[in-house]
Amino acid sequence: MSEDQLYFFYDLFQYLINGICQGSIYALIALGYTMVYGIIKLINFAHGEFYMIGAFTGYFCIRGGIPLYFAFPIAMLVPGIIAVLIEKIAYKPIRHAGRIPALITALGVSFFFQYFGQNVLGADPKAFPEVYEETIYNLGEAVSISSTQIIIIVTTLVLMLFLRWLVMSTKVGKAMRATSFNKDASELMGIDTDKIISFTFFIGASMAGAAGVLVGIYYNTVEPMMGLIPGLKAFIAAVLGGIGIIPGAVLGGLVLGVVENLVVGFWESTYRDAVSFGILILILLVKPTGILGTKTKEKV
Amino acid sequence: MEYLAHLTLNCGIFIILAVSLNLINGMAGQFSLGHAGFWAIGAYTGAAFSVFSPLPIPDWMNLFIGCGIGGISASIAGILIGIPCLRLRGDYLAIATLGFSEIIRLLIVNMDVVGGPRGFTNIPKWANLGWVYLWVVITILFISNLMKGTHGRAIISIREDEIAAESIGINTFKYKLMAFVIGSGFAGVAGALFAYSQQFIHPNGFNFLWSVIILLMIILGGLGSITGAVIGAVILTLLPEVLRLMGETISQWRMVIYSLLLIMLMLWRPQGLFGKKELNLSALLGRKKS
Amino acid sequence: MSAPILHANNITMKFGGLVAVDQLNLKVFKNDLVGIIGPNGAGKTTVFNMITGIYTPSDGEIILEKRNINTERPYAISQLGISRTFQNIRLFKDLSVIDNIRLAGHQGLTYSAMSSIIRSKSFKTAEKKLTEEAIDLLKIFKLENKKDFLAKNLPYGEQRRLEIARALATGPQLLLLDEPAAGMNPNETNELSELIGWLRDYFKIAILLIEHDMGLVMNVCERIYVLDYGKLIAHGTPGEIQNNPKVIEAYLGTEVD
Amino acid sequence: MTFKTILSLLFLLPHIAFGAKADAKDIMLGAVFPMTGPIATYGQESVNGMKLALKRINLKGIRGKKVQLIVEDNKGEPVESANAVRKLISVDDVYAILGSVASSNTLAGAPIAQSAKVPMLTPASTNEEVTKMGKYLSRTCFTDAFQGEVMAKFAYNSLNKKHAAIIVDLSSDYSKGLARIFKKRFKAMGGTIIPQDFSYNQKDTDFRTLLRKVKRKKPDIIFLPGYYQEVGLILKQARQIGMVMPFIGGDGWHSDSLLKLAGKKGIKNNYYSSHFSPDDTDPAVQNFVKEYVAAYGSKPGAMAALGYDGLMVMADALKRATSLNREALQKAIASTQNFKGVTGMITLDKMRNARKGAVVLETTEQGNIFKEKISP
Repeated sequence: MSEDQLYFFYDLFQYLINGICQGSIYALIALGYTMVYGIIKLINFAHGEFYMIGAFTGYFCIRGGIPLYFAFPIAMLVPGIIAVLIEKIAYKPIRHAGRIPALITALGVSFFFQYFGQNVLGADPKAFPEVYEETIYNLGEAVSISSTQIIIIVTTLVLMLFLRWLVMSTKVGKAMRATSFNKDASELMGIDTDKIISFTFFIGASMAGAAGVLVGIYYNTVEPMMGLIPGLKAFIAAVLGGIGIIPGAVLGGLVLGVVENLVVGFWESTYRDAVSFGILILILLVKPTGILGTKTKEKV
Repeated sequence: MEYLAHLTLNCGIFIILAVSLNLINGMAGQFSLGHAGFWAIGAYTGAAFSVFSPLPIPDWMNLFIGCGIGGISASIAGILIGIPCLRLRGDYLAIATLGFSEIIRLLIVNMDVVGGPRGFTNIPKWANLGWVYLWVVITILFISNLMKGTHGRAIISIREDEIAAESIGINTFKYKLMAFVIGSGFAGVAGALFAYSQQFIHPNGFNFLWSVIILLMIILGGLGSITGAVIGAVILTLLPEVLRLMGETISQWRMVIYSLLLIMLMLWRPQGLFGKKELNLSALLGRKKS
Repeated sequence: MSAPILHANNITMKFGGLVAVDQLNLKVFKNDLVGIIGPNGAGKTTVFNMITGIYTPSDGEIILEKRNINTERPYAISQLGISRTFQNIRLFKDLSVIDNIRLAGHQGLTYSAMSSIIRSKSFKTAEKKLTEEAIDLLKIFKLENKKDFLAKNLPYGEQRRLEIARALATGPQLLLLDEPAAGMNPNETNELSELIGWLRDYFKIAILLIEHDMGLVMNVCERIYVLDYGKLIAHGTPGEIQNNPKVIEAYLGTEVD
Repeated sequence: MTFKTILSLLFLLPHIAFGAKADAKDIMLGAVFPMTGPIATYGQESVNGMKLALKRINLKGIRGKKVQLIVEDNKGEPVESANAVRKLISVDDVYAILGSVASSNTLAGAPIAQSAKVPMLTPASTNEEVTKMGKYLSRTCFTDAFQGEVMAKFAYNSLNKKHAAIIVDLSSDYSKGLARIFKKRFKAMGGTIIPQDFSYNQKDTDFRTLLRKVKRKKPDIIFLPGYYQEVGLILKQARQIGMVMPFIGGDGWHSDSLLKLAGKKGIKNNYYSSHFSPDDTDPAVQNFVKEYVAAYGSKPGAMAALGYDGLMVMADALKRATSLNREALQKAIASTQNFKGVTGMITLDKMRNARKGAVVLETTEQGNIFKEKISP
């Protein structure tokens, strides 16, 4: 193998690591998207903002001297609670008005947090405080992985497995699945679907909050508009993997992250977003149910 | 009063945008979140014509040719985007159109001929209040007359019940595409008029936020109502300027006020101020009598 | 006997692992009045959905006057002369009664979108004719007094009638009625069964209907197909069906009890 | 009901618009700056500088009158800028307008000021196009071309680096302009540039893959003409993956946040060109710094100094104008010669661009260190 060929593989490997890491972030946000969509068929546009709220909660906690292992759960809790409140105030009253008003409300909530954040916190990016000394591990000659990258990938895997366990093996998970399958029937079976929906929002927003803190540490910056693009990307990831399917969200996130980094690595940064949106449109046209989705037909 | 004249002109441009989006969202029931993309295409092609190859004829003739070019280019884009996307439903369509309009914007940013990220400068001032409102009248007449014929009814039937529409022989895809192409075409005309009145356009002036603001206009007025779209456009064009006149603090909170307004409107009247009804003077007078 | 206008030749519909309709053979002749019966979930509506193009059969072929229409879109099939109503009424709820009918008259119109925009003469004459025809049709269904009502404001029975009127306004040669008597009281059902026979003769069309009301089916239909679990278990005149042991076992038997 | 409300609102509008008319005895000037939105810090700092200048000007007044400055927020958006310029001209009837920061904002307002023949002076927009919009457009800062040249000279002569890579922010014309000139000058002097294009977009956060690509080409210096939001992250991530060569850039780097974003490792050994350094020993500069600190509690940045100089040049032109009207004022602005500002000697050339020197600063953990001054 010539040196160029060898380096091609080094590069490829490094881009894959970077991509998996970025994809993990998308995946964490996509999990919430997918769960909320699964249960009330709402594309919660405001989901990216829970990620932003999580990042800022982490930022203020750590600046206030709270150690990371406390700040992290707090940063999951706060967006979770806010999400539940938002669901009660804005989404629940119009749950029966159809999908479009719900989607518009979600847009409104998203804008509210973005601009409220800009006015209160300022639009300029804040530097996330350094929480630990980063270590770089060299894998062979020209490939490296940082401690933060490892933490991100591991956290994502752990949270995904936790969610899968929660949904598949617990009582509340069973109720979630039942509600998602048929809300009215679940109510007749004695499931408090309002509670289940709130719980789903809580879990989804907590995942986004976790992603927010990880991103704060990884990229070192937080700002009020930070949720917009990752929110859209996570949505693409959720659709890509099959919306409503938990492993699908993770798969979609990873695929998207890797593809984006390959585009940047072997092509041009400029085309990255265009490629992402292109993937979205392609998947919607070719297989709208996503990679892991199964076909359903509208009942006539 | 130049400032008020210009605000009135801006109202006209947004009326065209709102009425044309209303055809897609309100009448055909196809939830598009990409109107700013077609607006941008009209603005940039119209501007390119005016800067690179204006004809040696009076300005107002050039204006009409420019608006035609903007409108037709946007329609063509509407066909190209509509054919794949209109097979999607509801929220999926919304996201796909959003994606396309962002791709359009990214393409413009990367085109140095039209100024790229700097913006497109030196556009002649061809548009004035009169020409803009002539186009407003053309747009409203075009769309409201269309809605009174069988093509318009077919478009509405898609919103009402797509499966039933198909069952009585309506090629729903064709009429969706018709609504989408006409709507995007008028957005393109609005783009060209915008370029000829602002004399400077910038890709960021056509981002996702603007698609949402135009959507907000028609939702405020009531999806499916042309008069509602007109009133929604006027209110939301004037509101930021009124807020500006009210002082710095309120102006600063403009977007927050907007978003709260949107949420409250959905909670209070998800069908908008006028619902699907058209407002007319006699009905107003009649209501006063009773 | 002449060739059938509609021939469903061994059609099968599978959803995932579930076989909703299994190798069904069905023929409808000119001026025919045919019923499909069967217990819930027997696949009756699925047959309608295949014939009208909402589903594409997994296997077999649907032939309309010597032409395979398996993959045609629903609107095209409607234009070829098959029109239908729905089990759970699908009117254009926010449109007026007359607009519901005028929409269905859409196929007869030839003016372009441009002529409606400039309000040309051809537009005006065509619209006038369309409105007159719509009112004539509404008179048949005793709905002309309510022509400006919104469809959603009609009582249930009238909504059913309006949907049939709308289906007829497309000028079909074959009309599919999906449980037309559902939710009607005995009086209304009686009126309906008379109306169905009369419509067949007046418009010179064939009618294929799904119905749970045995009285209506036995009364009106000349031939009956019986489905159970997607399979055809019997076919014949009302008299033959009533005495068919398989049918009694699968369907009538349980009802007679 | 609703109709009535709308009607009354429409009638109310002109009332509000005409109601707040200022004292006619004062000289009215307008300012269009981003006070909110993503680049609000630039606008706020500029206005702080201008307010300081205003205080100084009004100690004596001009032509026996006081100067009033009406600040309009453009939110950093082109369309809002155009609206603000329009409002200042037709509602407030200002003599001249100062603004704005981002070149796209200034360019949006420029045709309106030009066609109304209202002098528009930008203290901070460096894009070449701005002053080409017409003879009522001028600027008191240097242009992108000059910055690109300064950094090419600095890299080649002062740092003695010969093999450069360029990373461009493709969503910014400013960045593309600087890159173009740098490439030309650096090559002309004898340096080599890695031919491949490296680029990113604003709001990007992950540069690891991009930087990896750059690293593989082994440049000994990297020209990074971006804004501090992304530059900070790039510096940090570059050091993390073991890139040790210096990064250099333009005035877009200027911000207190740069150090925080880049971190201690990231900030070291980088340089950028700017309009102003508070460490400049010039007594005029030190005096300005002292006043600024007294008023706002922090050291002034480049934007503050530029805003200050912009208004001071305007005041100087108001004094020199043959009579108090817009045409005479514009003539006076265009003929500004050797005006001693805190950002250097300001002389407007034929194209109404300021010719003045730039400072090069080194970024360190303790703050920026003044390296050298490069004159045109």
